[in-house]
Amino acid sequence: MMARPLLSEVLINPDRVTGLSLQQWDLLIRQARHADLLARLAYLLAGHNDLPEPAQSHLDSAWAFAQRQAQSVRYEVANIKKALSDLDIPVVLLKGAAYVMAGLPAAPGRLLSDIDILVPKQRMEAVENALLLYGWRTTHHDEYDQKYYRQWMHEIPPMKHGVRGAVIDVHHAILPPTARLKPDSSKMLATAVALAGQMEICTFTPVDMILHSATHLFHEGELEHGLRDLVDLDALLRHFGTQNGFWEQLIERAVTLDLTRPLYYALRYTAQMVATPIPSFAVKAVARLGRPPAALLWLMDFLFERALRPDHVSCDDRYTALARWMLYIRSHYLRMPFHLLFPHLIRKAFKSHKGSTSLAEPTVAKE
Amino acid sequence: MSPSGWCLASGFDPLYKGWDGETLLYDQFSGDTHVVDDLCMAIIELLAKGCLSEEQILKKIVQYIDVDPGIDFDPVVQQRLAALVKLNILQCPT
Amino acid sequence: MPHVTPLNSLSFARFSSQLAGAGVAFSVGPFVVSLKSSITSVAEGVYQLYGEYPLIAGGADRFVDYYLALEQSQGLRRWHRPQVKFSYDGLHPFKPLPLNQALPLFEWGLNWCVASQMHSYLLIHAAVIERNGVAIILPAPPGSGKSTLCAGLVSRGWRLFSDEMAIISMADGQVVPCPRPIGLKNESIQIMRDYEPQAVISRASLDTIKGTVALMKAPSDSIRRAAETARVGGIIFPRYQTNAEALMTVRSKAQTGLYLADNSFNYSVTGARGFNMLAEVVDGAACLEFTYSRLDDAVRIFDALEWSA
Amino acid sequence: MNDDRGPSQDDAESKSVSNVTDEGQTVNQSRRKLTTAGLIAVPLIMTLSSKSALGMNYRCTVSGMLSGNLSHPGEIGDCMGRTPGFWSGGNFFSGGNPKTYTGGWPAPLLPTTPFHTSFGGVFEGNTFIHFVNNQSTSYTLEEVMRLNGTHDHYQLGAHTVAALLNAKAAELGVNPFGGGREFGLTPNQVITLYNTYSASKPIELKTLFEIWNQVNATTRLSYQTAISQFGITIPNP
Repeated sequence: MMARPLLSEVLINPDRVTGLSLQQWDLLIRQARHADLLARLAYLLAGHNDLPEPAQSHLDSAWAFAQRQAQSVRYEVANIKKALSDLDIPVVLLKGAAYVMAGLPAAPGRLLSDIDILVPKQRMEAVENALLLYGWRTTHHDEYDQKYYRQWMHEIPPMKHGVRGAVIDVHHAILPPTARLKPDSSKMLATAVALAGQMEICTFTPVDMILHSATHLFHEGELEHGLRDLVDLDALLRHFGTQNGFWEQLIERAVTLDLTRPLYYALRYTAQMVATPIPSFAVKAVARLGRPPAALLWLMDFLFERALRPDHVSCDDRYTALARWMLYIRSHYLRMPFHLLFPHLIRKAFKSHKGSTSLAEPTVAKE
Repeated sequence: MSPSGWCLASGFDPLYKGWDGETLLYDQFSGDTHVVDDLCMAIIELLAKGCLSEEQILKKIVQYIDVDPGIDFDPVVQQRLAALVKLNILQCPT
Repeated sequence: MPHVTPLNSLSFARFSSQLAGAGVAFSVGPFVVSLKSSITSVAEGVYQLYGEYPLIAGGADRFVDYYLALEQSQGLRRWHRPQVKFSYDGLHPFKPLPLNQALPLFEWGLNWCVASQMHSYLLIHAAVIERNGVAIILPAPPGSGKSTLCAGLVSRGWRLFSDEMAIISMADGQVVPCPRPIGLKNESIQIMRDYEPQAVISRASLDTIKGTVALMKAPSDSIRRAAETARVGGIIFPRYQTNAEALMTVRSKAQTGLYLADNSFNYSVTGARGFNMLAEVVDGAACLEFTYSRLDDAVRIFDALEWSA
Repeated sequence: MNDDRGPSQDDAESKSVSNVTDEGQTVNQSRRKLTTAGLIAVPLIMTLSSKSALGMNYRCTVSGMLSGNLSHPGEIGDCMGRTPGFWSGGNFFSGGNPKTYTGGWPAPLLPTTPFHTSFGGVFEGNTFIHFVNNQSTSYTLEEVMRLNGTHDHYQLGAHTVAALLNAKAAELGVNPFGGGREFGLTPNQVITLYNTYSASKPIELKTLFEIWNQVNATTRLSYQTAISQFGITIPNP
């Protein structure tokens, strides 16, 4: 196994920073910035006084940014509520926005680039119109993209507010209908819990939150935020893991939702990369249920050990680029059968060759 | 629990500083920044104490502001109310 | 104050080989920049404009804020249309530009780094000059003659803080100097050559969107005193108007505040802290508008300004 | 929790206390003196609507106003629109073209196009009685644009037609949008929005179209122009 990057060591044990040389601080800040964890690092180091001034100023900067983002989330959620309240349907906040609004320990310093929500599939059109009425706009006018999203994806094209510029991703499921895994998102929607003082605005139950985060990271995402999402999982597991019966519920729910494989990866790599404490009975049970065949596991270790490191040159080895590329292909392959996938990837390759950017391409939610 | 009369928009959380009849105002909830005149500020400070009907506003506003007698005050206040609603500073009577 | 070794204590040959190799680190105002480039025009330009800036030697006690690189993009087009690529610690935030804009791209790229990464300061798009411990912020839309006025004043004894952004500390409201080359456009290049024959002005780059661009080296005194901050005494909006008599008029403070907010790089990110700082700065400063047509008028009137320090 | 508020005495600092003016005399904030002049003048209200901190990546916060011709991959250009006044401007309806815009309306839309067909034949007359004249035949687009308050209480008609024209023009990439500018809504979205909300939320709908029908509706000071009928003063310089 590769040596842990400095950032991971500090995430595991913040006291590791005492006695770092300026040169090491320089490296730590760069790794954290590239992993989108600079503000999280600022939060974890809040207790440490007299950090070297140049490092402190980068930490303060990222922290200020994260604080403002959290406020933007609160304001956006209020606006989403305003736009959707007439529909009276449950609106489930996903990932970052959920952590912020629920005030979970995963929230402080968590950077996010958009707000993801999950709504009942049969009301998608009503939701889209309501958002249009309150100033959001469809981002992809390319007919191919529109068709791709609406036919194959579990979300409509991202909508961007015309004045504030905030982006919202509206999902009707946590995975595309064509995906290998078939979790029943309506089951998760059914048990969603309303936020205090908010009728329609909900979050998943703790176990569903974790299973969704794991699924997104290991079966959907393209891992550009790999380590950050792993840190989310770490924070959620540490927080809820102390509650009575939590691990039993988590495993049972994973079976119900057909998500034992992503759960296995989640427990394996949080423990491996950021030393998340997991009771051994849970490790054994999940291994029995979700452990892939040895050869596949060896490959996954090879890929994730690299892709879950900070996306910074100081953390790469000669195979990192290959690993990220293979996982990128995998994320698409897990999303749809090859005969659908190939034409799409070829088109994407062609488009990005023309200098098009992720915003102009149908990819799974960036957040 | 829907508010009756004119109210500050829900969540509206202002910081402000004024000079010579103009106030620079920042809404910590929306992040919007405004420059408003004294009459707007008087209305905002008045409604900060609670929701009021238009009649009440017109009656109480003079405690906040010296009005030269002999000018038709009401339309000017109504104009401000409508404008402040558009800026998400106030919300309409429901 | 430790003894500083200026960048030009290296021979140009040594400098350019380090620049093309591991890169050269030097401090620019409050920041330490490490630059890597094998492009000749960059080596020459940086050596000419940044020669007097403190060199930062590598080692265990070096912290670099921004790792920047300017490299020629590879591929066929490098022959018929050579381009330069800006990278920030491995990220490529911008599309490549024509090679002859490499030097301005370094300035723009560094501005972008500061503007998007330094939210512990309130950053406002403006020139800043200082005298007797009092800083004057010159905010203005492009075309208002901001840079020309700034260049004129600093070549007549005012200290250059910045030609591009006011860097205001959230801690104490002091403006922090970040003296860097002044960007001159089109006719103002010749104007400055005539106005200040001693001025060191880089080779001009053609056909950027902004027309011809050249960089004027910051005055040595400003570079030397880059650590001396100052309080904001005035916010003066310059407005160049052909043949206009010089005229100083008072502006609304609240509206000045809103204008600065709109022209801040990070006001929208800094939230309440940014607002409180903005209100404090505007409150403590005289807010004026200055219409002028002749640099000499400007110098005369700015020199005559009395500040209750 | 919300560190964003800054230290509380900061808040107090910027709220409380009477403020010193340039001349040094103080203005009592709790009871303001309004001069007749100040009161009669149009209200002074200017707004800088905040860009959300979301959608900015910390590594790549885009700062639009930086000097230098830097273009950031992935930036979406501002959307733009034109007002009803623009589309119906000048002597257009007396045969010529608008003073402001000589390009005519985007095909196939014409001032004589009936309102209902332009809305895909789903226009329900009885729901929108104020858009149907007394012969209960539907108005043309031109007529709807010219409806006054008694027939169109919320000016919804004029803004709806303008929005449709903007969407169509943007879709065709014709003037006044030039190359690549978007309106932000497709013609179908304008139609769907109208059909969905003209009865239930006419004010919200009119407000939306009104804002989107501005030139550079998405720029930071957009609401100033959006509420210009209230006499908003635009900041100099």
